[in-house]
Amino acid sequence: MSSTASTQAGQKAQSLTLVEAIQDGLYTEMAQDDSVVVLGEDVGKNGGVFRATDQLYEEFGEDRVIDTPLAEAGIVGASIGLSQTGMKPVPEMQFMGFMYPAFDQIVSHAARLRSRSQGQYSVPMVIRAPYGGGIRAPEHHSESKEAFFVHEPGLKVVSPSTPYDAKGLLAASIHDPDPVIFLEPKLIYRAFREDVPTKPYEVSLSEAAVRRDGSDISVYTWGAMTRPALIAAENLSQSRGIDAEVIDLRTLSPLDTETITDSFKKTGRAAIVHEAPKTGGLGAEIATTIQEEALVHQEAPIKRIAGFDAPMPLHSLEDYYLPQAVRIQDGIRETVEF
Amino acid sequence: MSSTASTQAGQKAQSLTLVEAIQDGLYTEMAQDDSVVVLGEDVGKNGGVFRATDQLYEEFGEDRVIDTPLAEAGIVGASIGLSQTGMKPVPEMQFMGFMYPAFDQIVSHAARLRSRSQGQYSVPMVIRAPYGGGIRAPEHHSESKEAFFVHEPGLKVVSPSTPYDAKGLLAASIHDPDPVIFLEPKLIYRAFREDVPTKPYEVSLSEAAVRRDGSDISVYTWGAMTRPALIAAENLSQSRGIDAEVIDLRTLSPLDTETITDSFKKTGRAAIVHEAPKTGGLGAEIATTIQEEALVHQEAPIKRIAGFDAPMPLHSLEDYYLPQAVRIQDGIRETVEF
Amino acid sequence: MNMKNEAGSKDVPAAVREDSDIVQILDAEGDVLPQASVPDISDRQLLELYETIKLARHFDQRAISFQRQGRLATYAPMTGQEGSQVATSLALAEQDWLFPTYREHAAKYAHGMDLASLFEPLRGHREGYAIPEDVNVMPEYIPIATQVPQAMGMAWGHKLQGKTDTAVLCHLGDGATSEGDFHEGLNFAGVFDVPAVFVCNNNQWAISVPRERQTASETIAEKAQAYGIDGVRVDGLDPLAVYKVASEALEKARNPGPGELRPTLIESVQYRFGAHTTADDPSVYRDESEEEVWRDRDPVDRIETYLYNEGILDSDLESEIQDRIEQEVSEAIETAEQTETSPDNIVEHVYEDVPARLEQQRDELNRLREKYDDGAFSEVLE
Amino acid sequence: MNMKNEAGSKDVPAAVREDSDIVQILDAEGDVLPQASVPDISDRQLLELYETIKLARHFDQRAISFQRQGRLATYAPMTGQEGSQVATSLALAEQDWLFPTYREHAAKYAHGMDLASLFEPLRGHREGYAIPEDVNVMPEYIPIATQVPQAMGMAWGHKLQGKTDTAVLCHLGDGATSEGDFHEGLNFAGVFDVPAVFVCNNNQWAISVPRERQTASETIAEKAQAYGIDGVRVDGLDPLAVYKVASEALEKARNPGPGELRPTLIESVQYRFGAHTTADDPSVYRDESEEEVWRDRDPVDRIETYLYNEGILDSDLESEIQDRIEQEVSEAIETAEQTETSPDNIVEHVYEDVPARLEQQRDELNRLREKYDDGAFSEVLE
Ligand SMILES: Cc1ncc(C[n+]2csc(CCOP(=O)(O)OP(=O)(O)O)c2C)c(N)n1
Ligand SMILES: Cc1ncc(C[n+]2csc(CCOP(=O)(O)OP(=O)(O)O)c2C)c(N)n1
Ligand SMILES: [Mg+2]
Ligand SMILES: [Mg+2]
Repeated sequence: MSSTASTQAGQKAQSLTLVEAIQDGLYTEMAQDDSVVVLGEDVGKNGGVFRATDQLYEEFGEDRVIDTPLAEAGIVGASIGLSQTGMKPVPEMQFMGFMYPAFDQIVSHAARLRSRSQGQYSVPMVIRAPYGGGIRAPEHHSESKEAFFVHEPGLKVVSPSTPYDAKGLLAASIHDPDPVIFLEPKLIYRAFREDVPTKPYEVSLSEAAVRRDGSDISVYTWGAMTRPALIAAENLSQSRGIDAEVIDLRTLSPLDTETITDSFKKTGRAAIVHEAPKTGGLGAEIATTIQEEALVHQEAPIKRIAGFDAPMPLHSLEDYYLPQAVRIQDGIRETVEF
Repeated sequence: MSSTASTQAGQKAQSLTLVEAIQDGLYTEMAQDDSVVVLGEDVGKNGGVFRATDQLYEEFGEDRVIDTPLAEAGIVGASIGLSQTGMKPVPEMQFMGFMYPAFDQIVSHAARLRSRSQGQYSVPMVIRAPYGGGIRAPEHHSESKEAFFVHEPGLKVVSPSTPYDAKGLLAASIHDPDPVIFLEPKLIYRAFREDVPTKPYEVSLSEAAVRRDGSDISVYTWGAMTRPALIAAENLSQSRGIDAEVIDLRTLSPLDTETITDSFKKTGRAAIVHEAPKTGGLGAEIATTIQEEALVHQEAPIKRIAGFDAPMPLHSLEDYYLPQAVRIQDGIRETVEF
Repeated sequence: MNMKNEAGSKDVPAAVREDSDIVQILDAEGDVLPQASVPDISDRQLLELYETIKLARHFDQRAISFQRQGRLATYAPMTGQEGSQVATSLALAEQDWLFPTYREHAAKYAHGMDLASLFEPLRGHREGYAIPEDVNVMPEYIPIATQVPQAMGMAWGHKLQGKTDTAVLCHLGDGATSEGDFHEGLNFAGVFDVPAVFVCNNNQWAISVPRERQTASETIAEKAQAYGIDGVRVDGLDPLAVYKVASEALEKARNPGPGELRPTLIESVQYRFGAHTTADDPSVYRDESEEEVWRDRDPVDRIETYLYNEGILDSDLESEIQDRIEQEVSEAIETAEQTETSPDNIVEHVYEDVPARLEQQRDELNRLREKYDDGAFSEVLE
Repeated sequence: MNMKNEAGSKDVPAAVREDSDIVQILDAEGDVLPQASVPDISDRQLLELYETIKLARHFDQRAISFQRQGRLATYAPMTGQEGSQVATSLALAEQDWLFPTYREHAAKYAHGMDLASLFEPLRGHREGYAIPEDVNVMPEYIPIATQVPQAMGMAWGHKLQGKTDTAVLCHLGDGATSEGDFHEGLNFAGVFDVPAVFVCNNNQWAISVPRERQTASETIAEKAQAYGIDGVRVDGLDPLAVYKVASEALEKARNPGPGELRPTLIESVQYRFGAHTTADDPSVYRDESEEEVWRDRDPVDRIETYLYNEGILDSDLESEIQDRIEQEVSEAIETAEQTETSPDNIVEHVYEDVPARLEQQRDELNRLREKYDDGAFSEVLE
């Protein structure tokens, strides 16, 4: 684990992994704003099961980095209460698969207190959760059900795909006046490093990122799938001269439909890559939005390259379940050659 | 409330409302099969807050029609356990908005025990819940989040739109070896009557129903929205000569994609009507499926006529939130005239 | 076993008996019980308690009748429970926070909400949940027990910020004790020792489900032990006893003595005299005669008798009060009936800023409202 | 307060002290405590208990080392807890059902599952969860406490069908007691008086969270009172005491005496000697010296000493047993390492019949597997 920002004050940037950037982001926000508190299972002394909250307990003490009992509805419910007292809670759900016990508190309360109270009360809170597959984890540890939260008005949903974005999106989420579900692609927690400014900065919650310019097809994705999508695009560019534009949505709700449709208007073709089961996944929303806004430009069916409509298998089969570069490449080719 | 099937043994059919047909369906199944048990909050002595379980307690006794403590995860969890002993539990969730506390038991367990155990254990269970808006109910009583359950592999999701279908789909759901989320459109619980056979029968869980033949546009809907969709179609046929085909999906998961795409191939245009918030709703899945399977036939953007991306307002505004015939008509016209 | 009595059999209710484990000050008639210590309340406060309880009773009757006339949507009555509601709220300091359910109309009013705002949601307008800045009340909770961890969290937030002069009082029903959220919230409250008081309004019924079907524990108060917090039972039809217990619990929440714990679970033993809501028919599932033993202990009569006994109230004052509350309730419903909401409201306050897509949805709605007319929207709903 | 001790301070653990509220038979050395009543177990059964506990210890060591070699995925060790696991399972009748968590490897084995199947999921294959017809074990539960209402439901189903010769034993951790599902399940168990025994393996830690941060109640056993069911504490490192307590609870579940309740919550006071899982490093959050007081009460040593004392075991038999269990574990891992799963398996058993859309997804995968090759699927995952 890298040292915290405090010990690196002299530097302008550090080379961090995604999970280190999260930790650095939490550190930065907590150092700036006393009202930010982190709470959850094993986030304190243990620094989080993925070390995302490493050193925070030592740095900010047990009143701001709080080990809670094992109860997700309790954690989120308590966080809603905390947020009514001027605090900005950043609860961690240990894995996305363990958010479901808190589902009611999230969708019936965190998402709705603002509208229920006609703006009188609000819930500035960031619920962090590692999500997605590919790390040989046991059952229930590989969930990717962002679509559940996207379908609940009142929530924002964010998922970074790079260390730089992780810190910047986390800052923007913490500053946001509304509840944000912050989904961390744990497959790439430590996959690569990137320069991350030590100073505070925000990455906007309203803009998707064009990760690769291209003219033949638009590939929409987010989180851990951004990498295989970029690899597939690169491979196809070299092997077939197919020039794919790769768009990392970053914020999944509200969607940046402008960037989505602008790209499509240019390419006329699209593929969407996500880990979640295909049926009812976010890919459907993106494809439908595109045909609503830009049907006249459409030259081929929009391809969804997604998880199976099946629970995530145990790890011996997860490589087949998750979209890999090979599946993405094949899907892009099929769409371009349609 | 109509009398139960037992007292009507001489007749071939009874004229029932949708909620009476549910009651009759439960009665019929319980009379045939001792293993069927009904449980939930207020389902026993009180006969259910909508009278859907009326008379069942008197008829089958407190061991088969069971008032439980107020705890939805407990009800669903206990039902999963009951289903392991050869019983067929039919738990009621009092309103869809109160299913969320049981969300974890539903998605992590009911949906997955079969695959987790490689087919060794299964969860034959039907979770009934009234859903949807339009009855001037308080907050949290008008949920229509079928999309959550459609996105969870292992669950089936069913929603009837007529008394006849209600009884037949309920029978098929109870006979089904997998867990079924049975969503009852409470807006039309008592809206109209229909002849319902007294004898047992099934309506298949794999076939959508074409409620109105048409050639200009396919309108896909389900549950309570089927009626305004049919009214809109009728109005447009008379006023504009627009001939809409109206398809009631009935089973929302797995989708009958064949009927969906066959109709679209004929009409080349589509509108989807649902109460749920537009973004991430089932409309997106249907539209995307259509463009995947039948893009070459598509002549206009597929129109979603749906709830707002906002929590359901209180009743003074719910008529504006829900798709009404006027909105449906307008949307159909726009799509046909595209 | 108290259970049997509370369960709603025709036996004498637990609250009646000279039970050592239940706090009582007034007997069924309103006379002070021997050895009871009356809390130190000024005459002015006693009259406020009385007037507010009377108002609550009247409010309830008017609301039920308005509902029958179709002027209000489903309403959850509180007759029999007003004494406890008002007494708990009057025990609050102004800065304390209140977490009500759908039934605590009087508790909200007694902690500062105006009466008209109570009617607004029942008329389909959310305005009543837009609680003014200076009133420390949360919008009512309909999903059962979900308020418990939230109330815990708010109390915790105050404590973490050193504002221990602020306590949180959280209402819940007997049915709510079966929910996981009750458990998680109270367990957190014990672990983090927060300044919160949880008042379980045990009215013996959760819609049609009697208390003994809700849990096999003898009392609800004893559940506190599982969380390492204090539990206390009080006669919920005795406003003085409730006031005393709530005041002490709130005081302890703010300033615990040595070795004392901040949180308390109060079981306020009551009875739901009426239907669960105006949509409910209790004759289907319970014997109406069961009500009688509880009616004999009507909180309104008891506090009234007490005040007459003490010479604080006489018949002139009583009718002056009665006139005042009738007028207040009438005015409130008139005000509430004037509330109007624009359909634009649907998209507002979902987020701080209206997202682009939601704006489009509003524009589309307004386009249709202009093209057709508003009447068209309610035409074919059913 | 026992809390302090259990919380993992260096004090004498609660289980050690001559505590009237905790059931113990053997002292720390394995000698029978004065006044303890040893349960009636045949020599054959005692040896089975011993051999299975020894096997569990050995299994644990091998699994940890296989995991280090990359031959198994994340593994949850049970050293220190095997005594309780094996004793509870041997107390079960064959027809009784077992609900295990991710840590109850030995409990599953002792109730009939074969060893190889325990390794299979750790090698990424679900086959080990396809439990044979004649073994009454549920697949392990990873989402904490979710098994509690399900175990209650199964016990209830048996009771409703008059099969009260069948009890259900449900394991859970100390951390699990904080979850709403624990509460809802136990509350149902009390209300419907079902033949279920809930064994809380209080190993003092939930990953890095110590027992006293989990709940402010003094003991876990006393939480039973909130549900109107029986609660009992037992020294979980004393296999004889656990066997006795579990047998009695199971017997009472099946045949309650007059006035007795069927359900029991057993708090089996233990200590997690090792890491939470192979992915965890306890030195980050706890003092290793805390372990020592517990190590002195190692269940393997205690039962061994007892058997030597009783003349049931000698060193020849001991090494014969040791050889046998080493061979059994080796064979199991070999068998497990041969398991292979086809990618087709992804779509199977989602529903009884494979839906059309899922069939298409399988066909598409197989088309790709043919077109490219299987290697391509793991190329660029990271
Ligand atoms: C989570 C949830 N489940 C079910 C309901 C439906 N419901 C509304 S009130 C009620 C009974 C509540 O009983 P209790 O907690 O005793 O409160 P009371 O109504 O008696 O004041 C039920 C089941 C709900 N509102 N929320
Ligand atoms: C609902 C849920 N939340 C969080 C987790 C992550 N998790 C796995 S084990 C564990 C600690 C469990 O502690 P305890 O119940 O004491 O059992 P032990 O591991 O000590 O046997 C946690 C938090 C989970 N599996 N399920
Ligand atoms: Mg009640
Ligand atoms: Mg533990």
